[in-house]
Order: sequence, then structure tokens, then C-alpha cells
Amino acid sequence: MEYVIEMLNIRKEFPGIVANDNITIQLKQGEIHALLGENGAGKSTLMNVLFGLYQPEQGEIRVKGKKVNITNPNIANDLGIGMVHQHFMLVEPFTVTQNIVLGSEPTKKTGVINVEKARKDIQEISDRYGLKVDPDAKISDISVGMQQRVEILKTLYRGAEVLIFDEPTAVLTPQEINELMEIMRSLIKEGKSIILITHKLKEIMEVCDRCTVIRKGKGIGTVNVAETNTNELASLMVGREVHFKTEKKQAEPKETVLTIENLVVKDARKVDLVKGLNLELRAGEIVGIAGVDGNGQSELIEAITGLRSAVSGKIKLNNKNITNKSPRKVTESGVGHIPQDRHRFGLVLDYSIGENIVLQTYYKKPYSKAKVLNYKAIYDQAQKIIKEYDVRTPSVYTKARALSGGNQQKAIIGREVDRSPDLLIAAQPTRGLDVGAIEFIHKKLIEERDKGKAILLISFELDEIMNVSDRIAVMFDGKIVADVKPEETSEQELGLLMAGSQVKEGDPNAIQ
Amino acid sequence: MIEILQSVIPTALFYSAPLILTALGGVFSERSGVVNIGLEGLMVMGAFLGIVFNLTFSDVLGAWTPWISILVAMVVSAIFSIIHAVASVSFHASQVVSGVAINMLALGIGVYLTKQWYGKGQTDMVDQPFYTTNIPLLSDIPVLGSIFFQGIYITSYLAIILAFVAWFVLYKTPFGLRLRAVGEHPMAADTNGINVSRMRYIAVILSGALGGLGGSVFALTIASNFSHSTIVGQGFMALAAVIFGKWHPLGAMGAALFFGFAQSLSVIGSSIPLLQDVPQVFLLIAPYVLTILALAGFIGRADAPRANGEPYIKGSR
Amino acid sequence: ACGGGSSEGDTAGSDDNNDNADNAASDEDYSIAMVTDQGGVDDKSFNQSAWEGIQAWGEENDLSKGNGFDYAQSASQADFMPNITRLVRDEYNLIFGTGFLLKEDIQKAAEQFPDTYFAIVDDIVEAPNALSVTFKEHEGSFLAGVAAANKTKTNKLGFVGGIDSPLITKFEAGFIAGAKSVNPDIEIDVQYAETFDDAAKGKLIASNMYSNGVDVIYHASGGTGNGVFNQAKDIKQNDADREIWVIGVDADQHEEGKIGDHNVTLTSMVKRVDVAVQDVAKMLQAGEFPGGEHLEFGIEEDGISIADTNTDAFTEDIKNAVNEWQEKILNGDVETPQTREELESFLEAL
Amino acid sequence: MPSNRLFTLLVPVVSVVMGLIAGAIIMHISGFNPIDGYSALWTGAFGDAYTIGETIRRSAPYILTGLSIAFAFRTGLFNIGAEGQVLVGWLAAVWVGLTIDAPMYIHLPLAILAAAVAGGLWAFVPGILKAKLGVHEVIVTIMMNYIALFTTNEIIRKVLTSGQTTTDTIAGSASLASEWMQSITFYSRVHYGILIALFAAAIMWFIIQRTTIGYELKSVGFNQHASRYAGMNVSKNIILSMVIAGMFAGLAGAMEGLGTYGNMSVTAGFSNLGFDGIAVALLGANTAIGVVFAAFLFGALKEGAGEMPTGAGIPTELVDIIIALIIFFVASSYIIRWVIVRFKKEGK
Ligand SMILES: Nc1ncnc2c1ncn2[C@@H]1O[C@H](COP(=O)(O)OP(=O)(O)OP(=O)(O)O)[C@@H](O)[C@H]1O
Ligand SMILES: Nc1ncnc2c1ncn2[C@@H]1O[C@H](COP(=O)(O)OP(=O)(O)OP(=O)(O)O)[C@@H](O)[C@H]1O
Ligand SMILES: [Mg+2]
Ligand SMILES: [Mg+2]
Repeated sequence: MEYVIEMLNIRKEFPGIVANDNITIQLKQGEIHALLGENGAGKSTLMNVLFGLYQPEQGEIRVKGKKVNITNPNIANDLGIGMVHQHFMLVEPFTVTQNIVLGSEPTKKTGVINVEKARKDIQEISDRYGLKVDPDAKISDISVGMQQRVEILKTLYRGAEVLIFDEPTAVLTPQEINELMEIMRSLIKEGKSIILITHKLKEIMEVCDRCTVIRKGKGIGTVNVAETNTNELASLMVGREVHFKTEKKQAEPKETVLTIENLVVKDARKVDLVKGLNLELRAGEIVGIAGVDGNGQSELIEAITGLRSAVSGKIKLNNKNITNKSPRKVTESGVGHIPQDRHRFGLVLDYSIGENIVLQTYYKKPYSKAKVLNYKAIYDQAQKIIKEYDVRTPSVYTKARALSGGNQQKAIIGREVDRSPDLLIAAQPTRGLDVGAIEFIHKKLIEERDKGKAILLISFELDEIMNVSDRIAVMFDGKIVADVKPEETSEQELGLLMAGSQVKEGDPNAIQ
Repeated sequence: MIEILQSVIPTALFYSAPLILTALGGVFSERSGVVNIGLEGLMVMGAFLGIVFNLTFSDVLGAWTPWISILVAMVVSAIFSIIHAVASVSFHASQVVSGVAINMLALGIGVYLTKQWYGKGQTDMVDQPFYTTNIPLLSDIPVLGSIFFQGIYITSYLAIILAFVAWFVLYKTPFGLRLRAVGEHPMAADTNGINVSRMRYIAVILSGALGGLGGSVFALTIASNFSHSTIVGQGFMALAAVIFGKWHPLGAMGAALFFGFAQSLSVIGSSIPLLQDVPQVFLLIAPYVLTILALAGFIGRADAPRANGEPYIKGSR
Repeated sequence: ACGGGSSEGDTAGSDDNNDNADNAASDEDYSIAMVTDQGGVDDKSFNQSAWEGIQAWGEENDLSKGNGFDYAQSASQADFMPNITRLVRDEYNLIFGTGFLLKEDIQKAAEQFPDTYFAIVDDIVEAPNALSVTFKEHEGSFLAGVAAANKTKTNKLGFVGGIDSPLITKFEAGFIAGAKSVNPDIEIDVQYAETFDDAAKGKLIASNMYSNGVDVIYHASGGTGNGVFNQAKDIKQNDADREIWVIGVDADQHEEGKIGDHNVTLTSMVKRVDVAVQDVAKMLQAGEFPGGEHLEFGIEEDGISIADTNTDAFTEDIKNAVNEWQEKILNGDVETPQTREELESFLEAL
Repeated sequence: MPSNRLFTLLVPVVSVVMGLIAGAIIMHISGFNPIDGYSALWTGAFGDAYTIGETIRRSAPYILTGLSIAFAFRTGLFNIGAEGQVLVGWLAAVWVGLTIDAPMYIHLPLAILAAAVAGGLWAFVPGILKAKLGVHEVIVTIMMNYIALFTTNEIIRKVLTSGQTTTDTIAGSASLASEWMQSITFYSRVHYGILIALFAAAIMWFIIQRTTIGYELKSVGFNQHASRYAGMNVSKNIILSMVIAGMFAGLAGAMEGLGTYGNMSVTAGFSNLGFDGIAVALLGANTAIGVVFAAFLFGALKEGAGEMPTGAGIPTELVDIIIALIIFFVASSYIIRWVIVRFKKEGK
């Protein structure tokens, strides 16, 4: 038949769980095929099976109709299967070129890596598919978008005909997502076939031809994208109806909670990234910060929360100066923080869920007294949070590491919200989560607003910003360049603002 | 000044050579992601083998004895180091634990066999150690010749050359790129079709070979015999050199040379007028204090290979 | 403790495993055992020498190891006391502790077990059932200094000590006194390695000394001395005409100095622990164990001697000079210094 | 899957058994009788009251250096410097024992405290360098070992004595020695230090498992970023961790200085208490209770080893080989687990 890849009745078990239970997916030559499912449904597992990282307990894989046995990634490569993993597989201290050629390096007669040839080959491929990269840059120095292009180049360099993208857009900015869509289209044009995993139904509608849905490890079926809509897809995957637009009342802003005046912050490389920023946030409102990644958002949050020192300017919380106070002081004066990088900052992965729930409060009563921990109080609290926030975990004693990303995120949100801080900073709170989880988190944020808390939402998803915020502050080049109401603006306008247009005249940083 | 250099540099070189060699082994192993505290044990093995082989075969092999001795020490230590590889790569053992065991095992075996074979706790002195030489031509260069090329052990040059070879292998060849990738991000390497376990085995075995070489060079240039106290701490100094040199072969070489230089200076200190009145204890601790100062002052933070010390278990995060 | 390096001609090792030779010892036999320090019975130094003494005594009396005499080896300081106690409980009549490191433990044991005799080698303990055996290393070292002073062409000598301690200071003081007695203008470079088993350090020091014009080095530094020999031999290998020498310590270190047809060992300051041990054993047998006393073995008691194995280097002239000074020591004309203070006054009096 | 608790018990036991079997094989190959060898080992360690006393005495400092290394490990640090910390602790204890005149209830605690403080201070250096400058603690602790060795020797010679190699014996009021314990163990040197060691193990367990201090220390060990985010002072915790580890090691010095020897001698090399402590910590899986058991195992094997040359003509090094093999087997518990799981499955 015309299928390039067929995975038939695949079953894959992990200790105590069936990740893939009799799943079938068939990929046609030249199509973009979406793979959709909730967090933990088994998508990555299925693709890892195809790529030879896992061996299935059952089932059959066919490539161009021929039965194959893919026992390691080398075989997948030889069969023309390439994978862009959910968590990038890049060696950070290496250059782009080194990462791309790693494992199949061109050499000179002397046995030395032929860097010139590698660079030339890469250039050729990147020109052909419009994948712009800097071949000599170190991975640790380039943007996430470029890292992704490196991942794609890696597969193409190895001559992949079938590309698997595991949640490629979760970490990208809208601009980068558009670029990626273009890239995928040009890949199809060159005769490649693609499997795309994503939680963003809009993307599926936009580029995919067909979509296979799985739920809790089981295959639900495959639909033609042209014959369906996002609502149907969502309910197929979750098993119930999902609301995309979260219901909310009109905001009733009260007294000012956060005031930022002329804030200047440097990044790790000692470059000013926040350049005299002003912002005000009131109780009972959600302010969304829209902006392209790298315009100082992370530095802004870190400065507010005391993780990074401000060079100048003032940050006031409830009229008390908290500029350059320690993270502990800031937290105690009423700031909650859902960090952007949940693995790095949000959790101690080797601690149990219970221990993570008191990460901010362990030193307080009732969790400890005279420096002695009270485990009963700690685990009682954890029990309460996992119930209230629907954190799916075998028990409160389970290590945080073993939870899926969505559940980890819910635990963090539960922890931060439960402390009932006056100001809640939510940075990318729904990154990588499925629509059901996103809905839940948005509801929680709005609930807090309604309780009279101030919420600062940072997100690269314009959808999310538009849906949840009461007010949108556009951040560009280290400053807030516009303050608009979601009802009074459009994604197009926001996009322009984020790109720096309509900035005051005479500003040297205006659009190049 | 030149006189001081003339006496410091050749001595620093012979002192450093075993450390350089062993540290290079450490660099290979740790670059691949396998922590190697077992360097001390690998040196013990090398010293033991080098001496025993030398004693046994010097009659037959004549002037070639020391060279063949270090070769044998290298090969057998490489085989010995497979224990560390099996434990830490295949059995996912804690690499620190396995390294500690290597240290105890090597010393135990070395002394046990010495007692079994020679009936006493230490061997005789070897008849065929290495001797210093002047390098033809180069030693005639004015000033430099006398500092760098007179009265030098060939093995010292071997160590320095091997450091450059190691640098070349690690930074210029596909093998090196793969090895470093395995130590930074084994899963990435795995998805690129690189056999992580195999790379790590090779790296650990290389560290065994180089550690064995270091130990046997120490034995045949400095100690002349083997006993429980032949190698006492040199392996740990080599480990320090690995970290001091930021896991880079040339850095490790530099660090080992620094140790040699500092030791040599501390000995020579008492005959330098300026330092004559300094109490001896200060000269004794000077090399170690200098190292700490150097680290604190301008070497600073060194980042280990990202995956160093972590067993790679396929399919886990 | 200052052991020499190792050399061939081991006599200790062969009888490790045959402790059941059945030489029925007579009922009233005395039994003797020793506890080594970390060096062990094959250290080519005083442990070995003491063990050889005990063996010789045992053979004379038709005893065998484990049956009339034995030793207990200590791997570390922590082993001393258990070893001593075990031997006490095995009912040995006399227990030697070899090396000053065992001083405290022998002292304690002597107090705890008044029915057993003890003897310490190289240090002094005080108990009615314990004997202290020391050597007049300063006398031997003095003669070594005389030999060195007669041999040197550069008038520069070197002394390499193990750990700076009263015992090793005896070697240092004696050596300097001897050399300066021959020629007050001789310079002596004194260095301590602060360890007895770092050959690398020994080699560094020797290398530095030889390149500064020193041509005779006297070492009292155990395994550190291996490095001294190593360096001397290396120089000799490269330049057979170069006149450089090492003076060995404790045992005759002639073997250690062999390099091709040459030998860099000028002589050795030999400490006859075996002689002392046998003497003490005989006193015990005679029922005259000198408990509570302090016996010093010097030249006169045959406890100290100067090796003359290297006849090429240790020429008749040197031998004569050494004998001449030995006479002076024996008849009391020369009082050899044992400490740095005594050395100072000795030198002032020159 | 069988419960984890069962494994934590089974793995070391199986490892010890396998180590002993391997030792027997080596003995057999070398022409010794393994039964003689092991009965000598047993006699040497537990043969009578005396050897039991000595085994306990020997275990006490192992417990403490084991705790030192385990504590640092638990908080993400590798303390190779226990060796040096033992030496300075030993020196400080003896120093106080010699120079202060006070009744026992003041003198003894003061001497013990001095040892802990000295060890702590010695570990403070690598701690602060790690915390403030990111200097790798492994190198600094290795260097600090040598510095400790040479300086303690010098202080013994120049300050505590006039050029002697051994200090006087400490005052009785600072001694841990126990005539009563000695008398029931045929004058072994067992002393009250074992109680201190066991108490220290309890303290470690308490700090790590029960207090906010332990919570912070472990958190910093696992994830510095998250700890900072949670308001913990990362530098302070790194330093604190090293200092506490150093204090345990310093106490091990007090065991020797106030208990076993009652003095301190100039030494030519390391005591190996610190290096063996690494093995003890790892055998004990870095837990307080594990360390106690591992230290006793270690102490018994090392003590019993002394009997092997006399009792069976076997070199003591065989015991080192056996210990090394046991450590290997523990380290490779993955494979042991795998075998046990297999076994269970087959059994079903
Ligand atoms: N290495 C593993 N060990 C044990 N269980 C695993 C492992 N990897 C995945 N699982 C289990 O398999 C299930 C499927 O995981 P998988 O990563 O395939 O989900 P997913 O659909 O990719 O989720 P997401 O949308 O969050 O990426 C999870 O619920 C998890 O419990
Ligand atoms: N070490 C582990 N032990 C047990 N289960 C694990 C382990 N690592 C991963 N898993 C399982 O793998 C599943 C997927 O993990 P993963 O981190 O991909 O979740 P996720 O939802 O995709 O999160 P994210 O995309 O944000 O990283 C989790 O549900 C988890 O149960
Ligand atoms: Mg996934
Ligand atoms: Mg995910």
C-alpha cells in the first residue's frame, strides 16, 4: 500500500503500567499525521518504540510494507526514520555542526573530522529546507527555536524520509511555531512524511492531514483533519467535552499590589535585558505579559522574586520595598511563583510529592517546630493539595520525578496558590500540558483573581494571554511598550507590538 | 635563575610524568561519564606489574626490559580496569563505590601476590629501570637545551606527547567527539546511534591502560621496587590534576606539571637564599597550599562533564 | 623507624608456611616473640634484623617458628596492642617491640601484664619487667661522617632524614660531627623528607643535592632512601666517571647501590638488632633478664658497625681513618653528640 | 516487585556472603585452607572478650569517618578530606587533654568538642571555597589532607613537645578510657568512644531525617536552583554540610586521641581512617544505621585479619581483597536485585 510506516497493535509495558495497549498508526507517504492524546497517554512511548529506543512487547512495525525489527536508533536511521525528541537530544557544550554530525562524522584521510565538509553539507540541507542555523555556535548559546532546527537538521543529515516530531511547539514562540509550520510544509514538498505530536489542536487543524487519537494507552481511532474540528478532537482525546474559552466575570481591580519603577536587570552575561521597566498590578486582576522570548521576561521575574539582583530601579509590593531582597523575604512578603522551568526551579525531583509541597513553608509551623519536621502535618497538607488540585500520583510519598509533567505542574500550582500570596507570578504555567489540564489551570488562576489576588501571567501563547488576562502588557526590548485590553486588541496587533512596531518615534530600538 | 630552572624543570618533569599519564586516563574515563577514583588502584596495579615483570624478565630482555615492562603493566592494568567498567557501566553501580573498591582491590592483590611470590612484603630493586638521557641535538641548544633536554627521562616526554595525542583524539576525531558526547548527554548520543556502553568501556579501559602506565613509570623511574607504600596518594593527586585541569588533557598535564614544579620548588627552596630561613613545614605544605590558592584565585569553577557519575540506563529520564 | 631499602639475599621469607616442624622443645624452654612496626619482618631493616636474631637464637635452641618463637606483623599503629596482647596470651616469656612507634604500647602492656617480660627496641620504657634496648646510632653515623669526609672531593655532603625526630637527629648529629671532625670546612646539607616511604621526595632531594655539588649523601629515611639510591644510580649510569656516593643505613645497603659494574654505596651504618636481640635472649635464658634497665648497644657491644663491602670505594685509607676514629670513640677520647644542642657544643669545641 | 526494604537488607548480606565465598576461592587457589583462614579471622575478631573489645574499639572511628563521608554525600558533596580532619581533630583533642586542668565533667567534653571544632574548621575551607568560588571540593580536601599531615607533625614536635615524636599522655580527666570496660575485656583498649560514635550516628539520622536543617541540606544537594527558589541559602548550606561532616571526622580523631592512644605521634603517612571511611559510608548506603553496621563489619574484618598470618599463614591483605569484593558486590546491587527478582519469579 501507500503506507510508509505502519505500527500495528503495538503493546508496550512499563513496570506497573501499560503505556501502549494495542495501538495502531499508519502513516501515508507525504502526509503530516498528528498523534494526539492527553499527558501520559503514551504518545512519546509509541514513537520511542518506532525509533528503536524501546522494544514493544507485542505488535508489528512495517516500513514500506516490509516487516522490520527496530532494536536500536541506528536501525531506525538506516530505515530513514528520524526523530525530534520532546526533550532535545543536544549536547550543550558542542557546536551546532558537531551535534549534527555526531555519530556519522565525515572524516579526512587522517581520521580527523572533516569540519569543512560537514559545514558544507549542513549548509546545503539548511538552504534546501529553509532551516537557518549558525553552524559554529554552541548549543548553549542559541535560542530554543534554533536548537529545534538543529534537531531537524540532524535527522535530515542522516537522510531521514520519515520525521517524528514529539511536541516540537511546546517550547517555541508563536513566530518560531510559524517558521516550523513552513519548514514542515517544505519537507512534505520534498517528499518526506511526518508524524507530529502536539497538544495544540489549532496546529493540527492548520498543517495536518490526518490525526490518530490515543487515550490512556489505547488507540481511539484516526480521523481526516478536513472532516473534523477542534471540539471533536478534544472530546475524542479527553473523553468528555472541553471548554476552550474559560468563563470569567469582568475584573474588579482594587488597590495596587505591585509597582515596578525604572527597573534595570542584567542577564548572566552581564548585558542589560530589562531596561528601565515600569509596571503596575492591582489586586483582583490578571495582567498578561506578552512578548517574544528573550525580551527580558525571565530576568523580570527573577528580579521580582529575588533570584537575580536588580541594577537599579524599584520593586514595591503592597507599598513595601522588596527590591533586591532575598527570595525568602520576597516569598514571605506575599509573592507566589510558578516558575517557567519546573524541573530546574519548581521541584526537587528526588523529594517526594509531600516534601515538595512544603518547599516554601517547611520551616514554618505546623510543618516544623524548633527545626524538627512534622511529617504528619506535611503529608496531610500534601494529601489536601493533591485532592484539591487533582494531582494524579500513586501516593504523597512518590518521588516528584515519577510524575508526568502535567501532574508536576498541578502540584506546583497547588503549592503556590494554597499559600494564598497577594501576588502570584505564573510563568508559562501550561507549557506542554494537554487541553484538559490547561483548562483546569486557567480556571484556578481566575478563581484566585476573583479572591482578590494580583496575578502576573507570562506566556508565549497569545491564545492563553488573550483568554486569561484582564490586561495585556506587551514587553519588548526590556520595556513595557504597550498596555492593552484583550477585548480591544487582536492577535495581529499584539504580534506587531511584540515585534517592536508602534514604538515611540526616535527610539533607536524601533523595528530594524 | 637559569640555574634554578635547570634544577627545577628536569626534576619537576620526572615527578610529573606518572601523574600526567594517570590523569590522562582519568580524563578519558570522566569525559565519557565514568567517575574514576580508582586511579590510585590502577597506579598500584601498574607499579606492581611493572616491577614484577621487570624482575622476572630482565635477564632475558636486557635493555628492552623497562619498555616491555611498562607495556605489560599497561595491558594488564587495562584488563584489570574492566572490573570497574563492568560494575559501573553494565551493573549501573555507583562509580564512586566501584572506584573505592578498585583501590582496595589493587593494593590487596599487589601486596598479597608479592608475599605469595617473593615471601616478603616488598620486592627487590629492579636491575633495569629507566635512566635519564640527554636528547641528541636538542640538548645542545644553548640555555633551553640544558633546561629541557638534559638529564630527562624519555618517559617524561612520552607523557607530554601522550597528552597532546589525547587532546588530538578527544577533540579532533570522531571517536573523541562521541566519547565526549557520551559523557555530556548519553541519551543524545544513544539516539544518534552511538553505543554508550561500548564507548564507556573503551574509556575506562583506556584509563586502566594509562593508569597502569603511570604506575609502572613511577615504579621504574622513581621507586625501583614495589611494596604497599610505593603508591601512596599519587593516584589521588592525579585525580586532583584531572579536575584542576578541567577535564582537559592539556589542562590535566598542566596541573600535573604544576604539582611537580611545586614539589620540586619546595625541595629546592631550602637552597634558594630568599627561602632559606622559611621554616621547613611551610615549604612542605607549600605545594598543596599553592594548589588551593591557584584554584581559588584564578582557576575557579570547573564544570564536570554533565553526565559524569551517572550510570546510563536506557529508557529512563 | 628508619628502614633501608630492599636488597637481595632475603632470609626471612622462606619459612612462613611451615610452622609444624616438630622439634620437641624441652619443658623448661623459654619462648620469645616480637611485634613488628609497619615495616614488617622483611623490611631489610631493624624489624628484619630483629627477626633474624630471634630465628638464630631459636635455631640454636632447636625451636621452630610458632613453637618457641614467633612474630606478629602490624599493618598499622592500631595493630600494635592487639598483637602484643595476643602474644601475651599465647604465653611467650619475652616480647620484643621493634621500633619507637611501639613505645607507648609496650609501656602499657608491661604495666598490664607484670608476669611477662618485654623489651622495646629503639626507645625507652619504664617498668620493672621491661627492658629498653637502644643503639648508639650517633657513633655509627659519626664514622659514616668520617668516611664521607674522606671520600668527598667537593667538600659538600648531604644528609637525608626521614621524619624529623629525636631518633633521626642522632644520625644527623653524629654524621655532621664525624665529617666536621675530619674537616671543619665541610658543608653539610640537611633535609628531611618528613616521610619514610616517599621515594619521589627522596629522589627530588637527592637530585637537588647532587646538582648543588654534594657528592656523598647519607640517608636515614627508609623507603624514601630508595629515591636517593635511584637518583645516584641514574647519575652514575649517565656518567660513569662521576664520583657520587650514598651511605646506607640500618642494614648493609650494598645491593641497592649496584649499577652495572659500579656501586654507589660507599658504606652503610649497620645496626645489629640481631646481635642485641640474641644477647637479651641469652640473658633471659640465664635467668638474668635486666628488667627495668636500659641497654645501649654501640660499637663496643657489636651493636653498631660500618660496612666495608664496597672495597673499591671504601678504600684502605678510608678504612684506616674510620678505624682511627673508632678507637677514639671506644677509648672515650671522642664523645659523639646525639642531639642538635650537643652537636653545637661539639662543633664549638673543635 | 519485592519491597525495597527487603532489598536494602538482602543486598549487603548477599554481598558479604559472596565476598567471603570469593575469598575462600582465592585462599584455596593460593594453597591455603579456607576453613582455617576463616576460623582464624573469626577468632581474631570475636574469639574472646579481648578481641571483641578490640573490634568494638576499632569500629568506633570507622563509624565516625563513615558518618562524615555519608553526611557529605547525602548533601551532594564528596569529602575525601576526612583523613585530614581526623588528624586535626586528634591533635586538638590531645592538645586540650594535655594543657587544660579541669574536672572530668568539663575537661572531657571540652576535649571532645575541640576535636569536633577542629575537624569542622578544617572542612570549612573546602566548604567555603566550594560555596563562594565553585572550587571542586575533591581537590581541596585532598590538598587539605597533606596540609593537615605536615602541620600536625610540626605542632607535635614544636609546640606540644620539644622535638619529640610523641606527646605526653593526656590527663585522666580528659580520657575516654574505661577501666571497667577494659577489665571485662582482658585489657583491650575498648573505651567509651563507641557510645559517642553511636550517639553521633543517631544525631546524623536525626539531622538528616527529622530536621529542617537536613531538609535544606538534602534539597541543596539534589537541586541548587530549586533550593534557591525556595528561599534557602545555598552557600550557607554547602558550608554547613562540609563543617558537620568535618566535625564527625574530627570526633574520629578524638576516639584515637582520647580513647585508644591517649596521645598523638608524629606520623609518616595517613591513618587511612578517612579513606576507609569512604568504603564504610558506601557500604552503609550513606545512611546512619547502615554506616554503623558497615563500620562493625569493617572493624571485625580488619581486626580479625591480624590473626590470619599467625593462625593460618595467610597474608592479611587477603582481607583487603575480600572487603574490596564485598564493596563491588554492594555497588553492583543492580545485578543482585536482578538475580533476586529472577529467583522470585521462577519460584512463583
Ligand atoms: N521510562 C519509563 N518508565 C516507567 N514508566 C514510563 C516510562 N516512560 C513512560 N512511562 C509511562 O508510560 C505512560 C506514557 O508516557 P508517555 O511519555 O508516552 O506519555 P505522552 O503521551 O508522551 O505524554 P506527554 O503528552 O506528557 O508527553 C506514562 O503514563 C508513564 O507512566
Ligand atoms: N524515572 C522515572 N520513574 C518512573 N516513571 C517515570 C520516570 N521518568 C519518567 N517517568 C514517567 O514518564 C512519564 C512521562 O514523563 P514526561 O516527563 O515525559 O512527562 P510529560 O508530561 O511529558 O512532562 P514534560 O513534557 O513536561 O516533561 C511520566 O508520566 C512518568 O510517570
Ligand atoms: Mg511525551
Ligand atoms: Mg509532555
